[in-house]
Amino acid sequence: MDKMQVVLGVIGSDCHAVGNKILDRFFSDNGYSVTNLGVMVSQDEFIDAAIETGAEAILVSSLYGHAEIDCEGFRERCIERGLDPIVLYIGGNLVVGKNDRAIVEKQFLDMGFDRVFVPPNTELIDQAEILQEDILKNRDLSTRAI
Amino acid sequence: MDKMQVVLGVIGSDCHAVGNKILDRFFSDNGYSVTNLGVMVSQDEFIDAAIETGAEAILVSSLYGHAEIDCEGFRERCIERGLDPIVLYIGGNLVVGKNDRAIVEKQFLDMGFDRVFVPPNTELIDQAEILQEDILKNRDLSTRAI
Amino acid sequence: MDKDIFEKERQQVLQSWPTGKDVDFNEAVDFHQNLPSEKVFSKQLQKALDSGTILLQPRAGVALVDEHIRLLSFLEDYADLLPTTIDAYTRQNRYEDAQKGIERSTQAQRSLLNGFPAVNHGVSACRKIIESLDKPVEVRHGTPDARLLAEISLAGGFTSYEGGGISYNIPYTKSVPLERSIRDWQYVDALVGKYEEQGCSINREPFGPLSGTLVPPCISNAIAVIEGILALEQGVKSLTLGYGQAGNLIQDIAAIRALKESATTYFGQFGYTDYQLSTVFHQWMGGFPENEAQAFSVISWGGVVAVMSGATKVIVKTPHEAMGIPTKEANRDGLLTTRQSIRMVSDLKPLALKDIDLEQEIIKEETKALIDSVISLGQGDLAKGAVLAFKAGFLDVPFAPSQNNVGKVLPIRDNNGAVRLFDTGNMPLSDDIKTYHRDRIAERAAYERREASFQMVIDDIYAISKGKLVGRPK
Amino acid sequence: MDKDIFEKERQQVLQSWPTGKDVDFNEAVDFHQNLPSEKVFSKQLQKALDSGTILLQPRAGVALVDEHIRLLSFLEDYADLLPTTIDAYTRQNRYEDAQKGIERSTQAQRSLLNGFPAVNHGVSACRKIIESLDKPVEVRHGTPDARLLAEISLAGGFTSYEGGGISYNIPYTKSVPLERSIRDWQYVDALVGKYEEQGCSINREPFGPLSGTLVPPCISNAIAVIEGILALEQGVKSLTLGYGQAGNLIQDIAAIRALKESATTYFGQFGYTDYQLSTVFHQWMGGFPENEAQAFSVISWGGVVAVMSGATKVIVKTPHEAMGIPTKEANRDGLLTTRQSIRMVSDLKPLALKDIDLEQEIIKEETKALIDSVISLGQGDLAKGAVLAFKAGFLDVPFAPSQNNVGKVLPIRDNNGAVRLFDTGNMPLSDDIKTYHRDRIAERAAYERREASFQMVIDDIYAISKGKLVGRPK
Ligand code: B12
Ligand code: B12
Repeated sequence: MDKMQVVLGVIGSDCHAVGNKILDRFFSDNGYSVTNLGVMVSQDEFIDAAIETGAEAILVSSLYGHAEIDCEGFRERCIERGLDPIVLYIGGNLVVGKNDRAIVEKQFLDMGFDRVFVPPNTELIDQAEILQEDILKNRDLSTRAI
Repeated sequence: MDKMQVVLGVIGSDCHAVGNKILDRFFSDNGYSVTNLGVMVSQDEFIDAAIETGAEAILVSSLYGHAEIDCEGFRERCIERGLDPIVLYIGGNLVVGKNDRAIVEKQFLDMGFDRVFVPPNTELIDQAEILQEDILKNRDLSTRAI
Repeated sequence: MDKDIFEKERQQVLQSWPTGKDVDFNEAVDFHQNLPSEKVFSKQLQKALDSGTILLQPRAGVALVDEHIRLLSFLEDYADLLPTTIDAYTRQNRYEDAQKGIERSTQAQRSLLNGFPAVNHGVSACRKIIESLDKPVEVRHGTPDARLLAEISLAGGFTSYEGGGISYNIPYTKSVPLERSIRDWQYVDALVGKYEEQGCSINREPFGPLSGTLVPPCISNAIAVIEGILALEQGVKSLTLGYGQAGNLIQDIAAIRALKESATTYFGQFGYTDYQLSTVFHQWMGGFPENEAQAFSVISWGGVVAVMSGATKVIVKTPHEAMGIPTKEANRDGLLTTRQSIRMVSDLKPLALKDIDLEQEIIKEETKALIDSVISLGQGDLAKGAVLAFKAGFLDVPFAPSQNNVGKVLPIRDNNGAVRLFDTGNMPLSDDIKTYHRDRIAERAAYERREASFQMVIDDIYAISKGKLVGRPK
Repeated sequence: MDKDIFEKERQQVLQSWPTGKDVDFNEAVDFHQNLPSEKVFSKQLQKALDSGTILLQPRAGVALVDEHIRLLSFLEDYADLLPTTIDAYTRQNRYEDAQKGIERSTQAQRSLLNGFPAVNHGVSACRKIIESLDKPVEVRHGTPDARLLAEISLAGGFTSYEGGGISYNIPYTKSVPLERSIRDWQYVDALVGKYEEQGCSINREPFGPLSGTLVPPCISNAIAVIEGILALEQGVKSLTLGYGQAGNLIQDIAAIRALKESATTYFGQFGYTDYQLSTVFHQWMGGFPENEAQAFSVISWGGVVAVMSGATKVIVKTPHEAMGIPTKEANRDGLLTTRQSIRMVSDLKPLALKDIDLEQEIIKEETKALIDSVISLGQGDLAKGAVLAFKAGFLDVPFAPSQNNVGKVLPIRDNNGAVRLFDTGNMPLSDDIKTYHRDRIAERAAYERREASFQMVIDDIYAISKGKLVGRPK
């Protein structure tokens, strides 16, 4: 079976590079073909890369607190540009300040992300399997839709 | 004017001696004649000493958390033994645990103490003046009562 | 202690409160022998000694058995060694008052006692504690006559017992005669020896910090060594000698190093070779800052210095220290902070500083002067010597409440924050040493442009709680 | 920088966003000249340098002016120096996005920006900040093109400005060419020089910690010294060079000592004598533990090491670090913990350890190799040399996002926790030095019975946040 294609990057004006390098390594080591856009990636750059590589998931990081603004309309934009279905994950320190994890999770789920990883829920353990399941679920859906 | 007589001590089975030594010094330096009973003083020992020295105030410390039990009925006992009026102060870490200061204060005021000094309200600043006022108020009361 | 006398006395002790009758020595030996090594104090200490790591232990105790077990089960995940801190009534053998405390606590649904009343709860309650936990548990208290408490808690399966005839008298009581508490602690040590004879290892820990307030290291080290010998004399085999952080890094490291060396020297001099020696570093035992963020700093610095000193275990404070007995969460937080500090510095090499060596030599010399004076006063009988030394003020603990204590010695910090002797009282120190202390304090006085005085002592007492080490003016 | 070119460029800069037009240099000079010395950064630094004390500074910035003033007024009681941390849109000159952030924050009644958008708010808002406070305020950011921000904030009365052409490019951007950011920072330094010519003292602080993640001291020290010289060249007079805590006590102390010495040597070599040099120690800049009790330990240890290193100021973290921008209370708590730590160790004598001296010599030698390579690449032109050095990988910052950065260098901790070079990349270090690093890492690998590898690097990255310094297995 071919490796699943995913796009990885840090959204907006965010320069936090360390977690990104580790995520790249983690997903690559766990069976994915990772296109890593690095830091400071715009919505359209994510989408361009996903289209180009035929990615089935976009893994967004945001550490610096501006994810609320940077991610506005991301899911809609994906659909608009024909990425539907596509798995959308986001992780990091999404909003400004120390906030209740459940509230933040809900906020980003409502924005259309499939999964939200905020501390203390950011340790990399079984994300690779979960991602596989989510991608397979999407494939299944697409097949049925056809 | 003669120095006002006060009795000082740490109530119950409490062995905390450091604050007691400092209180002795503080009130002595600030114009009082202090009878210091040291640590591990029972209610009756306080009262005996107050009667013996003609003290107008009893300054109770309790650091170890058992003041609720040790001070039960202290005011009543004073009255019973003829110490009326007498200024009753208490200070220290009165109950077990870190508690809301206001609640603890009220609890000991209700038990008949005239003033309650619990952290963060234990720094020695104007306690000497306050005590003088309270003693004078009592004298005033006694005079009027006559 | 003579065996017959001891056994006779045992019968009286066990009858002094109803729960005493449940003590069955042989059955207790069985229980101890079947304890897995994870639950045996001395075995965990040995592992730490062998690997050069440091073990964390909190203080904790509440009035009711199930509550107490819940508390320790919660703390077990964060600590290496567990405590059972005994309430202050039990410490004074006031079991009726303790009973009142238990009843009131049951009613109020919160602990009105500042510790666990082990005597009132009895042997089976102690067993329940030991059985509910996977780590070794120590009895921590402050009891001048701790004979019944020892009988019950050791039969209950505790594998370590804190205290000593001096260290649980001078800071903890007002009028208990020293001869009596030393005698009663010989009983405790003999009881431990009796267990040791049966192959049940019970660790003993003299209480190092004493009044917890500006205690010069030589005083606490001398008393620790003396109590160590008194324990060895009765058959104790596993000893943990303690020291309370004084605040100056150099002095604190030197003190623990000196403590080990002085102990080894004197234990040898008294003919003991077959014992296990470990050390315990107590995080700052004096008045704490009320602010929790500041308290965290004091705690974590204590963790750092504990590691640097090379102690075998560290007793951990909590961010609630200045305010009251900690909640279990505050207790956990103290452990977490300490663990983080410890693990951040434990890979450092031991500090090879001349200043530490110098300080260590001074402490050892002073300690020797004190111990030798006790030996000579007692004409070889250390128990007798200790009593006479306190009478004479040769041993003298600052700020202690006991009437056995002359109370002439006054400490003041020097300009680097080390605790020095402002007034050496009657302690038999050499003129050189006295001059050394005087000079160090004079240096500070000059720097602060004021005379050394009792006000300076008071300033030093408050200093840490006011956010600094040295109580400087302004 | 040529004065005419500078002045011409100024006109463009000031027109790049509407608020630029409010900058009036002469009026600003007046304002600065009338600032009381308590509000002037370099004067407070001088006091600290003279008295050997250390100053505390937090990070803080929110979207709205009044909120921001409330925040700083609150922190003022606990800090010695104040910050104004700029939001990440402003740092990228995305003033429209910043404007959106301001509007959204006004609606939401909470800050949706991670800092204070000073350009959008303009000169008079900055003045309001300075006038509302009694302590000096610095602009802290991460802006590769910080010309307009400098114009507005300095005219607004700020007396210190963080950043540099390298240190605000390599860790903070992806694709801004290094020649451009260095050039734009020459402008900033020239602007500061222009103020200095009028007798207005503006402190400049290159950003020491870079990526904040296992940066070997020689790399950050070399860049700090180079940015220092670049600033002096443009007329800057007050310089604070920075270093981010790496975690090993010995190495951290050595790094700050080495930084001072390397700077003094090279500043002299480049002919500068008339400047004020201070140092700043950043508490741990890498990933923090999420647990606040553990975070307190990291913070307070940072305070301790800051003092021991002899730095002039310390930048303070907060117990919220791992989670998000701190509340004002969390920020205060970080300051309180740090202050307590500092005041508990500040009376200690500087540690006289051979290991520190050795480490210091190594760092200086490595730093010299790096700086000399820059000088020789640039044939005396440091700006040019730095650009070429990054291209060649002679300068290389671990974990930096910038495309200017070769990114071959990989650090790993040694067995004592000091940061060593696992891969020296293209850095022109001597064979002796390379061997030294290799040996230290081999020592650890042997101890851990595993090969040094990228996994070890990852383990070290996570270590502090997982409660330890060295990322050992298990
Ligand atoms: C040093 C110390 C000890 C030493 C005491 C040595 C000695 N003999 O003095 C030792 C180690 C022996 C000890 C033992 C115990 N301690 Co203790 N100890 C402390 C500690 C750390 C400092 C006390 C101190 O000396 N402070 C400095 C002096 C100057 O301050 P102070 O005592 O508070 O007194 C001042 C004020 O309170 C005020 N004040 C006091 N009384 C009055 C009265 C009036 C009228 C006024 C105006 C003011 C006033 O003025 C005083 C002078 O400034 C405190 C915690 C803390 N504060 O940080 C715990 C603390 C008091 N101890 C405590 C406990 C529980 C005990 C023990 C029972 C052991 C245990 N279970 O942990 C035993 C006591 C046994 C017994 N029989 O009493 C608890 C009390 C808990 C509670 N109330 O909820 C505390 C708060 C620690 C804690 N958080 O658990 N302790
Ligand atoms: C190092 C660091 C920096 C360095 C970054 C260097 C670099 N270029 O990488 C420097 C000093 C330059 C920096 C700058 C800034 N930083 Co910063 N920084 C940190 C710090 C201390 C560590 C980040 C880190 O590297 N962690 C280690 C890595 C391994 O963990 P990670 O980044 O969290 O990533 C992991 C997880 O989040 C998760 N994850 C992340 N994304 C995703 C996605 C998916 C799909 C999954 C499954 C998992 C996942 O997996 C990753 C790998 O384990 C954090 C605080 C902290 N965490 O302790 C602040 C922090 C992230 N920074 C912060 C801020 C605000 C900034 C600044 C804006 C300055 C400021 N105002 O303070 C600037 C950013 C400017 C910009 N343009 O972006 C804030 C964010 C605040 C918020 N969200 O409320 C933080 C939280 C600090 C704080 N509490 O204020 N920072």
